[in-house]
Amino acid sequence: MSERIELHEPFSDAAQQHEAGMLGMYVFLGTEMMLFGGVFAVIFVTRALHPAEFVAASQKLHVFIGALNTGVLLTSSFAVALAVAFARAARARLAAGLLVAAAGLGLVFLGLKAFEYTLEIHEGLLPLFSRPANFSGPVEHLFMNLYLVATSLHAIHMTIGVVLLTGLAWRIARGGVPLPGRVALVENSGLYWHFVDVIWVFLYPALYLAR
Amino acid sequence: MTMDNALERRPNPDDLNDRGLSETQDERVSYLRAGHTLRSWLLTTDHKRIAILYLISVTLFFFIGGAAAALVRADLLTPQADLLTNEGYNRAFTLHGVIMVWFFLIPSIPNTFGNFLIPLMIGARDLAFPRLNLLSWYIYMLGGLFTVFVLIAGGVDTGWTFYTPLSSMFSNGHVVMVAVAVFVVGFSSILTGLNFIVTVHKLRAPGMSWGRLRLFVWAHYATSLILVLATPVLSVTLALVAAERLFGLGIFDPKLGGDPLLFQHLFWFYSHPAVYIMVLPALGVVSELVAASARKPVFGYRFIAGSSIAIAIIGFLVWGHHMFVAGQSMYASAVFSFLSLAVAVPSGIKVYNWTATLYKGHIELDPPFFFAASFIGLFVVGGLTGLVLAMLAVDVHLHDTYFVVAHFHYIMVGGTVSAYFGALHFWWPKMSGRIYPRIWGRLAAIFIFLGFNLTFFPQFILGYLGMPRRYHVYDPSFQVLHVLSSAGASILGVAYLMPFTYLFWSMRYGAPAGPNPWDVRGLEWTVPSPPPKHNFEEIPVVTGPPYDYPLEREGDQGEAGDAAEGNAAEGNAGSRA
Amino acid sequence: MENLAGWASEASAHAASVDRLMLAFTLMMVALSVPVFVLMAVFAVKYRRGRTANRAHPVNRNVWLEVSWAIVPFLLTVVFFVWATKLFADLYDPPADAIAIDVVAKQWMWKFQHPGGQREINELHVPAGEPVKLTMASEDVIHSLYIPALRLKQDVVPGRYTSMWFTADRPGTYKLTCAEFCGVDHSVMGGSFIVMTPAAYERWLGQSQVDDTLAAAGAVLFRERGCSGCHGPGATVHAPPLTGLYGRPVPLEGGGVVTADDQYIRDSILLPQSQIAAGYPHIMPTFQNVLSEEEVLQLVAYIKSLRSGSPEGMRQ
Amino acid sequence: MSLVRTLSLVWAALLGLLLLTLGASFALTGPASLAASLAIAVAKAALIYWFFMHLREEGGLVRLAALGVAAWLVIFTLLTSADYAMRP
Ligand code: HEA
Ligand code: HEA
Ligand code: HEC
Ligand code: CUA
Ligand SMILES: [Cu+2]
Repeated sequence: MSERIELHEPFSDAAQQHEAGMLGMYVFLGTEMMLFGGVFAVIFVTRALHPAEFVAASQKLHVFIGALNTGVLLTSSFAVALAVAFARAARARLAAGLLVAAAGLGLVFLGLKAFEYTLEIHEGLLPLFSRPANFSGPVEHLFMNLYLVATSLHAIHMTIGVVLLTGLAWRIARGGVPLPGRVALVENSGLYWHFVDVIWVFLYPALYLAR
Repeated sequence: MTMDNALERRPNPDDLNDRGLSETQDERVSYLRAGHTLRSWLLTTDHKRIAILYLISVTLFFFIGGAAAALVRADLLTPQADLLTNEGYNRAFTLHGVIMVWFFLIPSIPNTFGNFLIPLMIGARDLAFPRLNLLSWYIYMLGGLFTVFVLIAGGVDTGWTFYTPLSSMFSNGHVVMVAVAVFVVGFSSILTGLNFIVTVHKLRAPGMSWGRLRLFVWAHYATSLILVLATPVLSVTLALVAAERLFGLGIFDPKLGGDPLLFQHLFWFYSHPAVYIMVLPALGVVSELVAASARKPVFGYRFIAGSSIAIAIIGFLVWGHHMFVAGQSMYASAVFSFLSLAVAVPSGIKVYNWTATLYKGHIELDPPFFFAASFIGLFVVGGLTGLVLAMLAVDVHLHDTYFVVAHFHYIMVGGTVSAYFGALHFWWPKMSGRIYPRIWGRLAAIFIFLGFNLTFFPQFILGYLGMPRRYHVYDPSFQVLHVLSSAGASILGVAYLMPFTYLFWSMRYGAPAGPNPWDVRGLEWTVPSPPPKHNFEEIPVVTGPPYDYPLEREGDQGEAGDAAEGNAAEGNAGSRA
Repeated sequence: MENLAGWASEASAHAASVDRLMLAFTLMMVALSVPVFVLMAVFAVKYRRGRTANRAHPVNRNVWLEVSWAIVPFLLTVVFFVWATKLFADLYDPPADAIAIDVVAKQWMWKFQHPGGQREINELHVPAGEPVKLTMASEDVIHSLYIPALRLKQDVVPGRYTSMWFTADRPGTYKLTCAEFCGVDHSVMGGSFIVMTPAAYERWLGQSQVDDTLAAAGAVLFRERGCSGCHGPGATVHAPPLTGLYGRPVPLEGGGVVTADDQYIRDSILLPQSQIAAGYPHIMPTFQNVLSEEEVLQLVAYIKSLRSGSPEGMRQ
Repeated sequence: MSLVRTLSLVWAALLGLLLLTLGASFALTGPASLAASLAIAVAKAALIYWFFMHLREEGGLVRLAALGVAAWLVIFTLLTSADYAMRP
């Protein structure tokens, strides 16, 4: 299959190009990881400084909505993994369909998240949006600030991912992305999506499951 | 001898009036002439052209930052506040720091010389992701122009370190805007680092094993690791500061149970490794300059290469040495102090190995050698005084005094900026295809060295006497030393302008350089100067180690040896058995 | 140049030790660096290109040599590391009988309160030969109290107490400045550090206008701000008694024990929900925006004075 | 297609781990809870990286890149929390 891969400057063979692309993508995801790493460090330090209040604040989050959302994301990741497998096998329609499904699940995630935010607004727990806000103490306020920052940063990444996947699915369906010639595009978009999923896999216990 | 060769390559060697004025054959097909429109420059994906774009813009920012330094030094001539207001002074040194660090020093060597040379040195046609490379320049310019805009809009007054809660709650400068500018330029760093890593891993010419990489490439590889791993943390930290300022996030605010020191941890987790982003490429340059000046294989290639990686790794473990008196735990301080000593070991290896490289070399006192020598001298002083600062009880006294200012200017200005100029003088013939008058290069190096020491040596004394930094109203008893320092700065300013005159001159009037004007080894010296658009007609096959200068055996000495070696070096350097 | 005495002279034994350390370190730096400079110059001359010299058998690697010039300087610096760390650790170990002076920093001034209640701004008077411990708080941003003649500085961080102690032994007037950049007037946030003979210090204390000792001022606040309503003897609320609290281990709700030091008392007043004493309800309100740092320090002084059996702060 | 089978199994395992971490959070408290939830998150991430993100097909270099970043995050958080843990 490798003969059918399109080559770009300055690469001289397909294997080299594939490895370079893969390495580049992984390094890029590494930088994203360090970006979120800063947020995680802040979360851990806050927890270390105020263990009891942190746990109390965490318990006010909607842990089951969060769990549902984790399930949704994991499932979407599964769909993307399948899509890549089919794209490699040049089954374009199936791949496109799965990408659309994944993006749809991404939208479900964002919808649930928005629903959760509205609940929190009514409970007076969401900083900036709840008026009047109703925090039991400063650390709860701090916790909810962190929660908002972390989840919205994640949501921004999700949104980018949804746009990426839908656009890609559309182009595949229209035949704009010859498969498997440009399967790297599908792989890399997939990697991004999985990565955003992994971030959530850590955010969920760090924020919702502190006991 | 080599000069003559170069002269012969002129279009018409017999016409002595043709002092290199007309184009040579090589130049006609070079990357410089591949398209003359502005568009062909601004949309280029050729790593060499992007390097030139960076060279111009980075140097521009050096002078903007330098102008701010001139303002600072002028103000410090007198102990009272007469030139600038308190606020004006604070804005001046903040912008000096911000511009010099993020818009000059960090991109300086990697994005210009790294960009230009890495593909040439490893035998590739370009970087792995040429379009990303161009994007990186645009992002850099976006951040840079934004900073210039902030400068016009009134500036910031937090220091380049943006300590909270001053930056997040109390400052009345444009903190958010500068944070955005630095955030943006961070992505340029990240993209460059990513590109270098993938390029070095995947685009080496056949036979170019890791053990045959040039030390310059090793240094840039190590730098790229830091760029990629540290920069995102700065991005998120600045984003948090901006959010704190805009929405009262509270992470760094004790009133909500946050901790101001957490900012310092996040900031220095980036910024200490960042100082190695600033110095590692310079160390790589100097390794090249020393080997080239000695025309002898470097002493301890493996140790020098490995020490770059060691510096990159250990450099991540010492950030707490900026927080010894900040209220950090005493035990953490002790650990960070010890690790700071550890990071000196690989630096020491480099310095001593360079010295050993010169032993029994064939040293030509060219401008690059002068710059390399001043780098070594000033880096050693700067580095050793860094160790002074790593000593806990001493840092309690010296922290945030002019001693620190002197320490880092010795490394960053005396060190990296010297290396930057050294690289410019060494590779200028390759980049432009022309030779500049060497005597002027030597003079510039000497003036820079002298001006530099006059500027910054007095600051060590000031610092030990207790003069705090970021002070523009100071005790009159310090005035003498400050005046000396300002006097040095004016010499330095003029000395920095010198090279640009004769380098520009050489572009028109300099003799054509020929592929290997210094008579040294390395793949980049096997291609014409300036190199053609695609670097290599055919990807070279590497069969020998780097720096394979011929060694002398018993008996052949002096001139004879040199002449023999000169002939052997002709043309096929780097790819010989 | 005589003014320099305010900056550079050694006003304590610690300052002299730091200078000795610095001198020794400088000698080591010379030993490590001068060979490099000299050899480079010598080689540049001796092995000039085109000059006849014996260049036979140049080595291009020698692992033992390289390892030794990595290890030897490192071991040398480790000696200094031990020395410097020892000196540094002493700074964290104040003698128990040190005179406790409170420091509050704010943009852009230094405020000092002596235990007897004497206050001063931008000047700090201390007796020679007696240990002094400063407990420092900031009203706004990070500042740093720097007394060059003592070779000491310590950042003053909002939200917590930092401390610094010394025994100044040379009477005289020295400089005191702010070393951490703190905004517009950072460079003028300074004053004098005045070391006096113990007798002169006593006289100086006597001259100052004093309403109350620190602890007594705290006692007044304790009543005025309603603390005594809960913590006082007749209170109906279930709140812990504060007598004898200072220095005692306090079991916390949810496990864990902390020692009731200055920081703990401060946090109990400003962030009462953070560490709840085991067995008590979560009802104590925060005094975050009610009390100034100076008032909190007075309350802390008062609570410290409530040693079991001897409620000395109460007498008025 | 056996690849589909593998991926489905991984998906099932991920959902299983999700239930486990949810359960653990109710059963455990304090440091044990933190440790358990982190360990499970690491396990989930490892599954995703290994199977979904093709680490299992890639060479050592890409694996090293992924692991390296993880190691860096650990250094970063550990050394930072060291300060907090050791403050008096
Ligand atoms: C390019 C930039 C650069 C580099 C490379 C370094 C390198 C080092 N720095 Fe420096 N530093 C800065 C830029 C840099 N620094 C800046 C900008 C600040 C101030 C930031 C601010 O607050 O604004 C600072 C501040 C700073 C501090 C904090 C001071 C304070 O604020 O209180 C400390 C403390 O430990 C320190 C230590 C060191 C050490 C140990 C090294 C080592 O890496 C040096 C290693 C090199 C050598 C030691 C010399 C060569 C070796 C030999 C000749 C062999 C013999 C030596 C031995 C093995 C013992 N630096
Ligand atoms: C990274 C690189 C870098 C570089 C290259 C420089 C270069 C210089 N720096 Fe800079 N400096 C920093 C990084 C750098 N600095 C940082 C990070 C800080 C800390 C900021 C902070 O506290 O937040 C600092 C702080 C700093 C201070 C301390 C301010 C204070 O604490 O109050 C001083 C004071 O002397 C100073 C001086 C100089 C001088 C004289 C030069 C010279 O080398 C500059 C020479 C160049 C020129 C002079 C320009 C060329 C000439 C012209 C444009 C013509 C006009 C000039 C004249 C007529 C003189 N710098
Ligand atoms: C509404 C009642 C109330 C008021 C008013 C009040 N406290 Fe408290 N305080 C409590 C309770 C209940 C506790 C125990 C629970 C806890 O640790 O928060 C407590 C705990 C403390 C502690 C920690 C004691 C320990 O054993 O750990 C200190 C110190 C303290 N208070 C000081 C003060 C000061 C000073 C004031 C006034 C400025 C004040 N309190 C006002 C109710 C109050
Ligand atoms: Cu207060 Cu600087
Ligand atoms: Cu550092």
